[in-house]
Amino acid sequence: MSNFPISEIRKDFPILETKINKNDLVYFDNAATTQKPQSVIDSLSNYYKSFNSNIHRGVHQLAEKATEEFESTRETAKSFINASSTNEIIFTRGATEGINLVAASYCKNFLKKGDEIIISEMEHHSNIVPWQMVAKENDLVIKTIKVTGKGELDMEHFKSLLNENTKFVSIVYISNTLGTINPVKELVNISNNAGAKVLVDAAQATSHKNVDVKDLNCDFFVFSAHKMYGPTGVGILYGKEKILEKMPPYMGGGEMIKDVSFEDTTYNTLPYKFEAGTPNIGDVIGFKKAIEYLNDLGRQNIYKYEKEIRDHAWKELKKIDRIKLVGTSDSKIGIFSFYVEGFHYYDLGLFLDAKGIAIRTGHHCTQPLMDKMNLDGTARVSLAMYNTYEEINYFIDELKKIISK
Amino acid sequence: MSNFPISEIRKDFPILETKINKNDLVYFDNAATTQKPQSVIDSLSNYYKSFNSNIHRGVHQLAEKATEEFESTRETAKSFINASSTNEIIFTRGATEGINLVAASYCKNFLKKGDEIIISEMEHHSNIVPWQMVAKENDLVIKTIKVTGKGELDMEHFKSLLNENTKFVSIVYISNTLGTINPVKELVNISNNAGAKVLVDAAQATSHKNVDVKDLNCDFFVFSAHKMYGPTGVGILYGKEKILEKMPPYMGGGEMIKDVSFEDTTYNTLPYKFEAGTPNIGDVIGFKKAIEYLNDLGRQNIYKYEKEIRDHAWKELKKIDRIKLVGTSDSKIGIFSFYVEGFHYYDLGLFLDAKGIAIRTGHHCTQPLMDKMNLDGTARVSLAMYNTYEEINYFIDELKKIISK
Amino acid sequence: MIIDQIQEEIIDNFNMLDDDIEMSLNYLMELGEGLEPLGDELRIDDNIIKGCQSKVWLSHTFEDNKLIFFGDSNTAITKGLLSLLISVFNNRTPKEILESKLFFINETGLCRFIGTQRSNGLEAMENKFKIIALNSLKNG
Amino acid sequence: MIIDQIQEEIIDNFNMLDDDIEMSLNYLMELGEGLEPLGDELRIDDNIIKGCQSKVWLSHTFEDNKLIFFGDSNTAITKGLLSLLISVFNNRTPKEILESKLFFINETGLCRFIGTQRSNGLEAMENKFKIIALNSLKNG
Ligand SMILES: Cc1ncc(COP(=O)(O)O)c(C=O)c1O
Ligand SMILES: Cc1ncc(COP(=O)(O)O)c(C=O)c1O
Repeated sequence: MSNFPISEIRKDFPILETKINKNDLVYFDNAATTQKPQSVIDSLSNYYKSFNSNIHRGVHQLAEKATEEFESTRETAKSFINASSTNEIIFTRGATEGINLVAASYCKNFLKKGDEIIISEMEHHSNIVPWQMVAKENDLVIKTIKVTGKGELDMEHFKSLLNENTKFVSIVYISNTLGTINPVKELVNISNNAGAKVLVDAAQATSHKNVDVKDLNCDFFVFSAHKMYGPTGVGILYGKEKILEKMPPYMGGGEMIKDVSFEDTTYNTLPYKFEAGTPNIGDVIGFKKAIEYLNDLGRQNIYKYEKEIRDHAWKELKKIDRIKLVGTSDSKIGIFSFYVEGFHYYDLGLFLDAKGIAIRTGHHCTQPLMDKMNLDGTARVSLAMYNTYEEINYFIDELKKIISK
Repeated sequence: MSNFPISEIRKDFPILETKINKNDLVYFDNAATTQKPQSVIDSLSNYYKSFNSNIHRGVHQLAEKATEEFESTRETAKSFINASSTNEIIFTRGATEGINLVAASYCKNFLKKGDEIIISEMEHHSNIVPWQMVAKENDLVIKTIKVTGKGELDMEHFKSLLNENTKFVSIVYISNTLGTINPVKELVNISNNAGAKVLVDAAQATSHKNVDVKDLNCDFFVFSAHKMYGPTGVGILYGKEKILEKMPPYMGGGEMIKDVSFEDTTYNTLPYKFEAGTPNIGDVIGFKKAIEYLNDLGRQNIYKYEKEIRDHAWKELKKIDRIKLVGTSDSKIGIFSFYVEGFHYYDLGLFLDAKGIAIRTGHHCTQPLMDKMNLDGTARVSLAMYNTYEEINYFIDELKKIISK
Repeated sequence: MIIDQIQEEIIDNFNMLDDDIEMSLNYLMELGEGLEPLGDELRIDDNIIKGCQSKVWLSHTFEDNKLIFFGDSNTAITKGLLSLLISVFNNRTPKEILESKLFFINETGLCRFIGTQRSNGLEAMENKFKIIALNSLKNG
Repeated sequence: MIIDQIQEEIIDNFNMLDDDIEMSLNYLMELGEGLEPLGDELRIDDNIIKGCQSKVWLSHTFEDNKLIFFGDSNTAITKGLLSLLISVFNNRTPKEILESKLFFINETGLCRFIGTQRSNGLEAMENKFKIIALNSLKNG
């Protein structure tokens, strides 16, 4: 066992002391959203108690301080994903908005009728529907990479989809349903060679592993704060500066302009061009604390510990005959989708909840993947760094009892 | 003097105890953003400490509770603006996103080349640029209602702009630069008779006066939580259900779909159709407390008190010869834009800040209005319900001292 | 009114479970198991109750001015809930059903673990019963 | 190096103001008033420093390998800041200017009330001085 400071970490997350039906909360719904450390919660209160103000263009000291803190999250996020410049860090509401922004704005300037976009069968709806919408409007074609029985991308199939019309590839880094870590670096390389730009949906990646946009060499990269111990309502779109510069703005409003007149409006420079209106200042400031929390622990250490508990959970789940696991790639994080023959996942979720164990059930916003697997849903356990061996053992015991009902 | 419980109210806002350069903070930048009562701040902490979870589609109790609280803000907001149904309440990041959503989505289905949109010279950039963007893309024409010397809409000019091509009117309820309360009800009536839909930008209205979308009979109505004592990062778009139903979605993603497949995606019902991705759950929940705070005090009482301090400030400002007020309509709230001949507003802002008085300086995101008035900016004092006579007197004294430097 | 009496009984039964959620779930599961499964010929789209997260079918016969219901679901807990609704409405006249008010769901707190989204499912179920009653009234 | 000496002097002066922001503002205003206003013929677009919130103009002459600066601004505080920069760079050779490092701004904490947005303005000012120096070096 590693010497990961698990008991100190658990103390940092006040919600973990909650009781559900007299049982300790076992929170295994981390792929939906993670819990927040005290430092994040405190930074929100502190912002509103001591320096809440609208940012930019302010002469007074609250505005100064708020602007400074807001922009310092941008710096922190830049280093966190190893971007080249803060001009490449756009604040959004979350991964979904980031993908919509790219789909709408990039397509407008760079894609034309008949061009092809590649996604995969394992995408989250947020990485499907925005492309369907722009495809419909602009007569683009969407192709989908097949997923293998183990829940991996079929790379040969991917290569066979590429052709001179392929202009964009948008792919999930880690599947929220299968847990599979996709070979994104390879994918970017192949796509770029074929002349296509690549967006990486890293919603499930940033809390579990080191991420490095320079190393991946991707063109766009999106993620959400709430899935990495930060507040709801904030996310980041990273884009290569050269590309972002050529893209038209997505929304119009305050902040994103340089000069407005009824005759001629000029847009602001990056990153502000893409940040119309008053941003989510409080949560952006709180987000910094979440990144710092991850940095302080060290993402390598987190990855190592999570792999240990993942291996343990996997081993135990495999022992239960009636459990059918969906997504069995060796390259995966602690996300386990499964079903039990003769026991509906929804009932399972309710019975586990009665024991204090929070899991998610349903299609996990990946209906096409479910269709492909001939399922209408699964039960999903998704682990985070504050989960423990004890919690896993308790869950396995209760799971066995329930399915023998 | 009214018996408005001003000293209790001030105790509810912890930031008001801040010292700036050894002076008490006098926060007169409320049109940019308001401060937050303890109940709002506490509800954010409480959410993250005790029931943070992703909403909808969840079987466990945290998800239940979070969903319930999230949806109950929708109920509260519905009553607050007197909408007919929660289907008409769409959560956005703020007023800006609401306007962008309507501009993009409504235009797609209902406007065609040559159609005309009317805005006014006193609009905030957020109610100009989105229209310019869709106008450019769809060959629409934007016309602007003139503003009079007193800072009021020239209603005769407005009427003269209407014709059979006028399809949309988007107008600010209360000007963030002038403080003018526009005759929105009349405007809606005239516009509807001319066959045009109307969006009301109520960003500056909801904290100062009673608002009633049924009474106004407007088609759309947008506002931001952060300008009405709520958290940053949330706002509401109200739209008449019949119209919203016919509008295509703005963003694609989780939550906003009913069924997704690569062949055919069907969208969710209202209001979810317009809420793609994980929403800003924490702040939506906190927003409810802000509305409740306003409801508890009574908006009529707030209006009355604010009118008293507005009148006082106005009277005192008028006494200072060198102060030139911009926006002198009788129908106005406590927003005072002014300049001092021979004293740049920027210097003024800095000197006031040294005395703890926070005001805003610049164009206030209304450059076309500034151009019209031949100004490049003003100093702006904007009052809220927690401001006092004493603060106003202190400000007036310091202002006099500074401009006599 | 017998519909109300049955509801009171249900409330009493759940009260005895003393807010123990697990017991309530077990009890619901048992109740559901008591429902005769529907044959494939009745598990048809026409009988599906729209608006539920899981699949719920409801079929009926109408004789001597009384409605008899048959239902099924692909999830055990929902089936249990459906069986409660059936026990309330079974053997009643369309008029009785239309005039009834369901109060046991809120009073048992069953909605608690039925889900915020799910409660619409319960509404959908109740509506389906009433629509069937209405149609029977018209046609009968 | 004389540029550093002048910066040290500025730091000493502001230290005497003991962190009193109002006094600092008054002092800056006074310094700004000491700058000879530019005539209209020099308040031209070519002399504007881009990137400042307020309008700032900078002009110069180059004689005996030394640069003399003239500047103005439409706001008093910015003019004060500009006058500090001018006092640091005035009468120096292009080489001296190009090799110098500005440290007084951070050490005085002047950036505090110059504004987060504004600090880019200061950078823009510094850059303008150095570009003038560079051009003089090339042409001189
Ligand atoms: C009149 C008006 N409209 C729109 C907005 C935009 O609001 P937000 O920045 O919260 O989206 C503002 C706020 O600055 C405003 O004052
Ligand atoms: C893989 C993946 N992509 C995208 C998203 C969308 O993220 P958000 O809802 O925060 O916008 C999610 C979250 O559900 C996800 O798991």
